[in-house]
Amino acid sequence: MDPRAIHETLVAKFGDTITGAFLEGPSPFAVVAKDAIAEVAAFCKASPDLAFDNLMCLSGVDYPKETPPRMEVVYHLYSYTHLHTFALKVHVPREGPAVPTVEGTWGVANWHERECWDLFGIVFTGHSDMRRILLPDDWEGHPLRRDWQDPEYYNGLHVKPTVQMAERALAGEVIGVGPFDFTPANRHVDE
Amino acid sequence: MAASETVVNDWDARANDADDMDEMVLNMGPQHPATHGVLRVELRTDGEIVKAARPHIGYLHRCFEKHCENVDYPGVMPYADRMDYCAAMGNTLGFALTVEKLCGIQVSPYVDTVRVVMAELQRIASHAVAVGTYTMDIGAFTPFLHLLRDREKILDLFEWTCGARLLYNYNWVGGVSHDLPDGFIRATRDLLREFDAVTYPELLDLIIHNRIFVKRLAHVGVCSPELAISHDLTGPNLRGSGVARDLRKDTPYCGYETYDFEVCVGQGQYGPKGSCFDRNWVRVVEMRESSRILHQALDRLEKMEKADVHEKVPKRVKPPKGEVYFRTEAPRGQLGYYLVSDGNINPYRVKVKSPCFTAMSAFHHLAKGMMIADIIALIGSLDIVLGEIDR
Amino acid sequence: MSQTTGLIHNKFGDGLVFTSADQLINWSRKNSIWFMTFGLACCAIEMMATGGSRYDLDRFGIMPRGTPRQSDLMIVAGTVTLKMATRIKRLYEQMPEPKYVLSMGSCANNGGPYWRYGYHVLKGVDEVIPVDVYVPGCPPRPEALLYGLLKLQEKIQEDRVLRRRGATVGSLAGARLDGAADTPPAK
Amino acid sequence: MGVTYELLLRTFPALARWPSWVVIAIVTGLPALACFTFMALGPLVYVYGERKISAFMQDRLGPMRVGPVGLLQTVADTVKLLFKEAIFPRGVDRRLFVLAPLLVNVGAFMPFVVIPWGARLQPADLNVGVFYVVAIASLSTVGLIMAGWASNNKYALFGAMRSAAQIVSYEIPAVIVLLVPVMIVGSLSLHDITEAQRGGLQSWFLFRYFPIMPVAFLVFFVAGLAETNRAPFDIPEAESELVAGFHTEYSGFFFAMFFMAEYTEMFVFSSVATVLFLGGYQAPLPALQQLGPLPMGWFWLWAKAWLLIFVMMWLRWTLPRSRVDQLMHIAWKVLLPIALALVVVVGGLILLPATAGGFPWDRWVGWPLTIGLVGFLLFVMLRAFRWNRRRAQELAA
Repeated sequence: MDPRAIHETLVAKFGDTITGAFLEGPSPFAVVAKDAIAEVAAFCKASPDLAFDNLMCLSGVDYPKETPPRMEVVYHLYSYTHLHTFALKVHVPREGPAVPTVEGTWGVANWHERECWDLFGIVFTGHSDMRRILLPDDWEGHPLRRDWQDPEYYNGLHVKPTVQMAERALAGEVIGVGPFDFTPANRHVDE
Repeated sequence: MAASETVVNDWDARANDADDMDEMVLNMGPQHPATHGVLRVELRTDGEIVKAARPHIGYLHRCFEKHCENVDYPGVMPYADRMDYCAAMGNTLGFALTVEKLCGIQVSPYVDTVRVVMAELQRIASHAVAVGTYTMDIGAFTPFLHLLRDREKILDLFEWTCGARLLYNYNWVGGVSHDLPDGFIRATRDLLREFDAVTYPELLDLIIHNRIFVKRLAHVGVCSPELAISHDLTGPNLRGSGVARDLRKDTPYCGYETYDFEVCVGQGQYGPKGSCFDRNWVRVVEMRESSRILHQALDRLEKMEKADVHEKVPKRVKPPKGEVYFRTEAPRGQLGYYLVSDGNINPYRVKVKSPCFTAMSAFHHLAKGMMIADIIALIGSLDIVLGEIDR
Repeated sequence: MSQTTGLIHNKFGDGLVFTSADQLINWSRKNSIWFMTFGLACCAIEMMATGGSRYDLDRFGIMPRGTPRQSDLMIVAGTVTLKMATRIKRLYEQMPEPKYVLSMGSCANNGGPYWRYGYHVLKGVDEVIPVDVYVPGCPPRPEALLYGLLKLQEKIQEDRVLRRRGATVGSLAGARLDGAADTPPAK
Repeated sequence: MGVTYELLLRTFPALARWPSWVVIAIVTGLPALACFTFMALGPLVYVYGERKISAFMQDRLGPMRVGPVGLLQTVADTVKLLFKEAIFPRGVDRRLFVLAPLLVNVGAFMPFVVIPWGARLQPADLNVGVFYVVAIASLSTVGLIMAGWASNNKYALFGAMRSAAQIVSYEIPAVIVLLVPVMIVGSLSLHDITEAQRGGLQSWFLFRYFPIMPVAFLVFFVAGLAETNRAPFDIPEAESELVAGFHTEYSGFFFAMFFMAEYTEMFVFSSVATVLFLGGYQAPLPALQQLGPLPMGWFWLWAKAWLLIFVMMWLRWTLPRSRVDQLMHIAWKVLLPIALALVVVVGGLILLPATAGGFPWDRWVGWPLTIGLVGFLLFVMLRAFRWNRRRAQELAA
């Protein structure tokens, strides 16, 4: 089925919750209201002529400069029976973003959503195991948001790369402050 | 409307279970000879039987997507190489095709064939590493070194062409970095003749049909096709479960539709379909298919006259505003790139869907009820590379 | 290298007996380096290739060992991330003396290609553990790693185990051998 | 005991006047010292052999730089391990932690008492020889468990539990199959068993009762492999699963002692197998038994033991590792029934006068079988060599 027909079936089924669509371009997509994504996902998988039984990729995108500034969660779907693809988008506010989970429909969403929470801060309500997946558990902030600033230290280790780091090291300043206060001792001369 | 059933998290449910007090949490730490890189698996075991498993990743998270936002398009290639460092050609090919699709560049047939030759050689080398480390996990050390020795010959070809052994920065947007040196075709033919005559049969006898190897793998880690599709296992992991889906056949790119090769699917010779044995067996047979493709590609290259490989490479890669999601069949599965461009020289957002990341998401389902030795067999059969999982 | 001092450690003068005793100990330590399989990223694949049949490490008596307890060299092969830094620190402490560290690849040396935008990448493993030999390259060729190991063997050969620690700096540091290298030239 | 006493008396007649306890101390001390040096220096040869053989199989060179052909490699390893720091982790039960390697080594060293190196060259000819060897060999299991438990490490505990289960369950088929040669000879003493196999290759027990005894030898060999944690059954120190099994927490010289114990146990097992099935110090041809005045029995025992050790190394580097439950399955459901059947069959055959010493056609089985086996091995090596040369020429062309 081509993207236009898929869009029609979705609009016929859900009416106004499908707020927008962009069907030209290499990857056509439809925008879905935030709260209806779980039902739309379940329908996409269950209906025989759509049969999107595979969530190819779930990605978060941050658009701070759009008006109003928003973040997006993009679901790329694929069907192993009809071999056609389609994409769903959900617009989320940049402060306190929350999207219902689609983990029940596609098992892989569990990890994709955890990564989206880890790097963008988008909470997925109803998720079975909402933890950080890539970054350490005591990490503050979500790095892939556009307003991210590298912290100076992460428990004693340098994070922010400053050009002057090399000069400071040559000048003999102690590099690893904090619990890892460990200047590489010169092995042969230690008296 | 089909209500999506709520997924219960078996680790926490079991953690506060009163009667399971005799279980022990065993920590297979990030530094473990068997795990392919820095994967930490927490196992809740009752004696030898694993009741629940919880993988921890992120020990090799190198912020690929952050680099993509700050570096221009040709600059992303070296970082893409370093994602799946066992199959660097596959990654850069995927990204190059994605950007070409967005910019609307169509590469000459000569460059397409060169890319196919390089991709298939890389597939044989990557599967050699995968099967090799897998036999080392199960205990046989010599086959691993034999496969490494044969892989060195392929690395020589890569080094002869583009100067690097492991990470090549070979596929550029719109072309390739170096043309094939003359004599490359003859050297590849020698390699393939030796591969078909010696390496492949020896691989089958010494490893695949080895009694102990079969007994260790045939009934272990059986993954049903539904679970595979729902958890987005792709490539050899999916074909091992019997689903005959290969991107080179379904949505062909780089002229793959003109080569005849067949998609190898798990037969379930020694046990249920979709076991660790089948996934590994599919990888080995796929090496054979890759050499068939290479034979046809080399015949084609000999008849084709050499075109300039930098012909379609734009001076400054500035794709129009828009987004695209494009998938290629990397040795470990479907490698997808979601590229959002806002018209200037560095990409606005690149999201990589790595096949090993989604393969690991099914780990805790398959790991329930296994013995510890089988956990190692399962990790090996999923053939994960941590650089690609953590990006 | 030897932070903890034993009973007979660095206690003797430079006599004939102790110098030759040191030679024997250093010769044995040099020729049987057991490194801990600690592959992190792409450099791990090159380390495996170096241990393979073509660039055989076993020729030098260098053998991989699984646990930190039985290994005396830690090859940090690959990118060290912040989440991994604590583990590396703990593993380093578990290794028995005398222990050496070879930082393989530019990621381990100073963060490598991930220095500028890698928020999760440690800018060089020497922030966490003392490093003996740095092998540049991304990934370094097996020959480069072998050369690094030979340099490490040279360094081990010059270690002073029984003899008191003098002021001479190893030839590696390019210092003049007459021992005047440590005192900065008087202005 | 007798031999050393006579030798000493002949060279040093004043010995007779010394107090008896001094004489006993010397006479027992010398063989013990000889066996201990053999045990201490043995691993130097085995480790070098294993690394070279595995290198040969893996198409690489193996230790080359340390000494002429890498011969000093294991010397360097041992000296380094001597000067390595031996770490005692905090939560470790110190006494057990130190005692474990000693116990394992004792279990590996004690069987040397009964190994016959020659007709009269045997530290002590116990008439319960075979029984003694089996009893002492299981002592090292206690050492392994102690090591696993004392090092307060989950992996070590797993390794210890697995090794205990494995060794115990493989001892039973090994002990039962031991009865077969003992029944034929009628005595437990290793000396008598070897004497019964006098008279060249065809009289070795491997070729007696032809189709039955090779099976007994195979069962004993497989059970021995498991007992020394080697080859396809090296589960306790499975690198990939348990990091390093029960000696995860050991470093420095304690680890070297485990290494030494493992290789000594391998030698002990293969020498016992040689005595029971391959005719101990009996030469293949009676003429080769003596080299002029010098008895060559010890050389033959050592050569056959080394042949078995080579086969163990060969298996280790080619076969993958089997899982714990498959290992138990082989022990209880495969080896044990075969061992019991063998004992019953051979027990019956011995009673019949016609087949007391073996089947009548046994005499013509020995040499043809060995020649056929050696011929086949040479043929395979020749074919591989010729094939390699052809491949090299092909690539060169």
